[in-house]
Amino acid sequence: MNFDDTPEEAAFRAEVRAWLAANAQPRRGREDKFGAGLDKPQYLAAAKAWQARKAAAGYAAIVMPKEMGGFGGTPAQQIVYNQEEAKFLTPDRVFEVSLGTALPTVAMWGTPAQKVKYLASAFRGEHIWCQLFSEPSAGSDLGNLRTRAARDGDGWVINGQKVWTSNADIADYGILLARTDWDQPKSKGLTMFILDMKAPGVEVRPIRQASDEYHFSEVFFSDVRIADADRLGPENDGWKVMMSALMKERFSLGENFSGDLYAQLIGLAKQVVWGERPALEDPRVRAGIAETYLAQFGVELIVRRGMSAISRGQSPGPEMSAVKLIGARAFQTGGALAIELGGAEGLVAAEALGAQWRLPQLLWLAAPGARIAGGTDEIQKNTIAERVLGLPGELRTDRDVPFRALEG
Amino acid sequence: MNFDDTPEEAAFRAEVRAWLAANAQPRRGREDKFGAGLDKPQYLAAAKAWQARKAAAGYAAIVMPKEMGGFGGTPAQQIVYNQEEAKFLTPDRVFEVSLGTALPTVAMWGTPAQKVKYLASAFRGEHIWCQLFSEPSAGSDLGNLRTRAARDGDGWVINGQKVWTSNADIADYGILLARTDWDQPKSKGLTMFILDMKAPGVEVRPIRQASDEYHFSEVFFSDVRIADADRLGPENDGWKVMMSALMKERFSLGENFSGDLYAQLIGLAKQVVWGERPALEDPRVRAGIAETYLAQFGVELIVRRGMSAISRGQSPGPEMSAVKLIGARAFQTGGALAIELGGAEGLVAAEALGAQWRLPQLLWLAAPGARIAGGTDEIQKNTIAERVLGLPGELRTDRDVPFRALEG
Amino acid sequence: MNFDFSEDQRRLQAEVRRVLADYSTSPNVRAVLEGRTLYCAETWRQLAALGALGVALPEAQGGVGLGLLELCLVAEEAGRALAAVPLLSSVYLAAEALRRAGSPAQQALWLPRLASGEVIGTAALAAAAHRISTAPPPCRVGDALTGTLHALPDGMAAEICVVLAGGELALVELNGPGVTRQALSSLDPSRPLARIEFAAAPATWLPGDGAATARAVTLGAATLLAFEQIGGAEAALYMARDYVLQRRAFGRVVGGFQAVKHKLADIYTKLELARAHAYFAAWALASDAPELPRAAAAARVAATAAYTLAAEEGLHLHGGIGFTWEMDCHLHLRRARWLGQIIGNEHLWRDALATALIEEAA
Amino acid sequence: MNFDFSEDQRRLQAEVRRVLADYSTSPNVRAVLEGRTLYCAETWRQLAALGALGVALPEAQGGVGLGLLELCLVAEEAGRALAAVPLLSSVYLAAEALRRAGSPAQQALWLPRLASGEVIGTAALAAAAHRISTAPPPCRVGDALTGTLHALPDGMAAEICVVLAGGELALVELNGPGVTRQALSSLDPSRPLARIEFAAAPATWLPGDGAATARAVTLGAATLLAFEQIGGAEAALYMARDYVLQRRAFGRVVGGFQAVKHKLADIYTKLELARAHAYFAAWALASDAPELPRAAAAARVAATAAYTLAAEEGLHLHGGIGFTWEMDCHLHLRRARWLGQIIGNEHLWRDALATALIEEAA
Repeated sequence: MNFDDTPEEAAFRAEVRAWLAANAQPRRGREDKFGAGLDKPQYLAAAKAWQARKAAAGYAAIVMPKEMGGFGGTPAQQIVYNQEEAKFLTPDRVFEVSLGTALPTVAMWGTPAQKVKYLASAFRGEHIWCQLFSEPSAGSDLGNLRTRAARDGDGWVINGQKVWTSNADIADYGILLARTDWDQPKSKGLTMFILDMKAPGVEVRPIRQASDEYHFSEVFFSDVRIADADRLGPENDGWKVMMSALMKERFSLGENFSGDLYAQLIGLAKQVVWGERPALEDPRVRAGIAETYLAQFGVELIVRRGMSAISRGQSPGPEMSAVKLIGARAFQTGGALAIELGGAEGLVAAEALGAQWRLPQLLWLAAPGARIAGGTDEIQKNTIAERVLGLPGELRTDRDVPFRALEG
Repeated sequence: MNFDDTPEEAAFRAEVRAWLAANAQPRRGREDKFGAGLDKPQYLAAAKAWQARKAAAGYAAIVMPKEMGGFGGTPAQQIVYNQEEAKFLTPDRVFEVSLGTALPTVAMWGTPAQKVKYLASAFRGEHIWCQLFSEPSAGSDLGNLRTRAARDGDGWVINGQKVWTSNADIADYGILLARTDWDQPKSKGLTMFILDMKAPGVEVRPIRQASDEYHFSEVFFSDVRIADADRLGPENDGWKVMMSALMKERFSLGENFSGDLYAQLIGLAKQVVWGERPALEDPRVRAGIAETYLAQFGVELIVRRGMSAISRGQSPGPEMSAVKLIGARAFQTGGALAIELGGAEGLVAAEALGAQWRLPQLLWLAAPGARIAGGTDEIQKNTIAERVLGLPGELRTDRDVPFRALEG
Repeated sequence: MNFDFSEDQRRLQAEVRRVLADYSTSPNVRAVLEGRTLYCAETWRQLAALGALGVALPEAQGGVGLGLLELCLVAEEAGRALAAVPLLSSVYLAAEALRRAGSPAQQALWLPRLASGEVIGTAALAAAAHRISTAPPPCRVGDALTGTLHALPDGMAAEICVVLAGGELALVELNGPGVTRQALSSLDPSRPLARIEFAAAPATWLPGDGAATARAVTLGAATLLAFEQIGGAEAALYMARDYVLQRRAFGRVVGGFQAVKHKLADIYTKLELARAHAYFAAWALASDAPELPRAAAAARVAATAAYTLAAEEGLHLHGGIGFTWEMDCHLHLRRARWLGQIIGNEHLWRDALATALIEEAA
Repeated sequence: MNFDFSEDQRRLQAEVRRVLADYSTSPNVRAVLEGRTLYCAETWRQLAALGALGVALPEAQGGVGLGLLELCLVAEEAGRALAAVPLLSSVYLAAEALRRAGSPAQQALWLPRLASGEVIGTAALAAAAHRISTAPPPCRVGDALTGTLHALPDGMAAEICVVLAGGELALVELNGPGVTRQALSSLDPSRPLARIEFAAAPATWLPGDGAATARAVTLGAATLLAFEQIGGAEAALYMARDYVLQRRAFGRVVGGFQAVKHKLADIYTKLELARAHAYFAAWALASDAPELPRAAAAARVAATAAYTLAAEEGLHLHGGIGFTWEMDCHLHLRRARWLGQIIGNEHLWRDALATALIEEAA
């Protein structure tokens, strides 16, 4: 049991570290961000420039084969790179979907022509990708989706709507799951496509979240044409293509759900007075800090166990569902504790209260979303119960019925 | 909004109080018990003598009509009587099932001959009754019971097994639910009987509980004969008879789940030292005491709301399920807090630690049983969800199938 | 025994509910949420017209001459309707302080105008037990008041403020000299806050033991807020219940999944517990019972827990749509947090409950 | 990075598991539970024969010369098997104290016999933070020891006891003069306790800073107990899982009900969290890392929470049968409580975790 690099990992880490030091700014604090002060187009341009530089060094797609424009490296090298990059200021969220799920899916299912056309340029940051799966009537139950792809000559015509699409507003392409056969059962008649987001008939509307942020969009399709050459994977086999995309997504969860909210709470509780003493001396506050640490550092440790499995050539499985359950809940309870610390004053928004209150307040407001997005708490628990503990699946009456018969 | 008696209630209360003062010992403390120092047969004799005296005064069956040997009173009078009796030392548990569920069921469903034969003598305490419903394979799912009652000439022959029967070891009679038609669906082919517990072929085996107490028994039937005159209610309508018995039971829950554990915790936390101060000064201990109060006094308040409804001539409904959920959980968490108070010393059993630790330790040990007996937490939540909130029932595949086809 | 509200009281409640359903609509609440107005004036006028603002004030002072039990039911309905009005500040705190301890002149001057809703009041009746800012609290200098109030509810909308300063209660006109106000954005923007600085602000002083009055009014406010909280919790519960009964997934109504059913049953259970304690506190408040300190604290803690759970899990049960700005789920989330902290958070009140229990046991 | 045990360590663990499955059977555990014996001697002998008792002791002192990581896995298996043996007392506490700080003579005299299981030790290494009894704790008088230990684990079975007295560590022979022992019934009778009175009991004293040694040994014991707890929690989880997969109600396997599935998923989640922290503590313990105070406290708190939940809800998932004496569910319930309090309850350790975090942040 150790946290040490193998000699190969250590060599790779040194190489990456040297490259990052020469090409990026070190992160100095929690509030230090890439592209601070830039407006959105400037930020995007800076992000793309960064991605191009990263690709030139070979780090844009470490586990991809060299012939696809990747580095031909190992998952362990990807982890080492991510650990080192986290110490520097690099763009958030912009390429997460591209590199994390969309492009690996293209790499896995795409035709040679698709790979040539899409991969290398996207690794270089020339194009941003998004992922068009969820719909208003298809959240937890993705198999219920109703976006229609109808054959039309040599191509397809898309009509329908997606929702909760990250980066739809900045994306050049998306992988789109649509229903192509209404006479098959719900998860069978689906097909995956590559969509040009600039195609006529695609309309993107940002969603205002309960937290007053805008991280997602609705995307509407009116007679959008897609050539059959942009079908991704076999016709009516889209469910399998989607599952492989979601598998890629799972492991990246950990990074989103660890954190240092407990350390922020320590800082706040030092400044706040309860009775006549610092709140940090109150056993209830201390217990809350300890529980936040247990959750957040626990998530990090569970992820490290997963990384160790990757290093051994295994792949982490459905037990990663625990990460999201623990981490999202910690945002909610830890964020609430931060707000409670100040009594009535704690209700004042951070803009008037002080910058150190911003992140805890934001975590509290965003937590309900974190408990829903990417699989609700209930979906995670079902996954653990069924796929880890071997308990029976839910009773289903809709599994083998033609989708057409389920409608209405 | 008030807690005052109506003039009629006040008059009845005065009457009851005077009678109790003349006939029973006032309760002086938590550990003060009826029949302290008596062995089991002596205790039983004393309990029966008390019940005879109570019946002679008319208080044994207050809401029963006079012609059945009751008092012809109102539910509100029953509540007043119970409140007053609680201030005196009277037997625990012995007549709870008799008066609370078995005899009211006989009164509701019995033939004139059954009422004459069984009611008045039981009110006088000459006979004790029990309730034979649950089976090893029929707990939450009572409709799954397999005890067989087969027609045999003018009577019935019973074979099978019951479990979790309170008072089976001291009971003279029981109401017994058995399957009489295996070709009907599970809850349809059942019939209720009156069983003479002394009949040949009835065997009672006490159950040793996880808490090392013996409050229940298993009861086995080998070719036990019951005359058709002792059938209670129509053949194959036993489910309805049972439901009316369980409805009677519901309201008595409150009394079992309120309590003063919070006050006991205050007493203990005064004596225990945390660091160099009384544990009672620790905010975590205080929070635990407050939560225990919220649960236990909350149960009492919910019951008082139910009693007010009774006074208005309404009857409390499925919302009483909340009482058991709250109260049983409070035993578990409040009992655990008591044990935690003392650190390692808190692990010493009360016999060596001191009498004031006995009840909290017992509550903690008994709590898992309280969360199961009389409807598990999950059954209570289903009841609330379906019958109060109007949510759909569980998917069932066994409801309309002949029971015979479900077996195996 | 009748541990419940009377039929007359229930009729009054139904009337308030009907009016709030018409006026305290989501668009009207959102006008405050989005900062376009300091409170929902139309809702306020309608409540005043119903007599709801002065329901517990004597008729001689412009009130309706009913009592605190009726005010509890007004509060429950305000909570249910997410009413964006200064009930806490003006009615539960300022008017109650003046009703209990104002001089005849103070009462005659202000109570009728508070009852009619023409004047909005607010109050700061306790030294903050939990403090972030260090500027010193208000204290008496001669007849004037000097010091700072952080996070005063409705501080921008109010004309008068009752302030506990060194064991005495001051009444200050907020539009008068020596008062500086700064609007503060709030985590529930539909219930705005302000920072107030008094620099030798002229004050009139309420007669009698100000600390005792402040304590009594605070216990009353805890009880009344508990009713707002159970109203809000019930609204969030049934909003979620209705949603899961129409939303389908995996070929079934979502409300049929046991995890969903049990979550709603948990919310219901916490709500019934809070309701029982709130009713007991209402009884203790209306009958001036010695149990009030424990009853009010218990109601406050149980109601805070119930509304927090109902708001968090009610949103969650809506899934993605619940996390959009357009749905009212986050209004409950924000309001539950605001109501749960504005006169002291649940830790404070839970400890107050323990103190009351220990004192009763002694 | 390999944040996991090695294959060799896993093989050792499997061997211990196999042996415990054979010897630490329910009837053998129940022999202790029912008071017929002070510990399960056959299990103890088998563990000794495997080298499990001396796995972390040097070969020169009769040990196996492996380390604390291996001892963590022994602990996990002991917890899984509900082993009714004095591992905590004799191995995690007494032997560890002597290994770390015993004089050469003390080590030579006792460690080989502790490693072989021939002698059982116990220890009291901290002044009780939570105290019921008032009799004064042991203190040094000349070279002897006087004072009382309440609730000492395995106090009747042990021959020697290491005691922290005024910053020094005493080693006392419990069969010697000046020692009175009284068996105490325990809420987990399979892990018995005793009250010990020292009246000028002869002691030998361990060299060095006794308080520092006691702290280090206690952090190690917290880590090792965390492994016992996760072993127990995993056993309780899978026992419940297996039961609900065979029990039927309402025409279905009970394990198919979503409330049951989610409860088991909750237990699993808490267990995985505890396991992650326990592994981290094992790493910190074995590598003498500065993170040990936080890592051990975190493991202890997370493991106590996991085992408590698994034991309580594991019993509950069995329904009525789980509440019978014959089923082993209550053995887990009792053991979870015992393990969770014996070296300080979760409140103590949660606060210790906060202290460590605050110190690291400073």
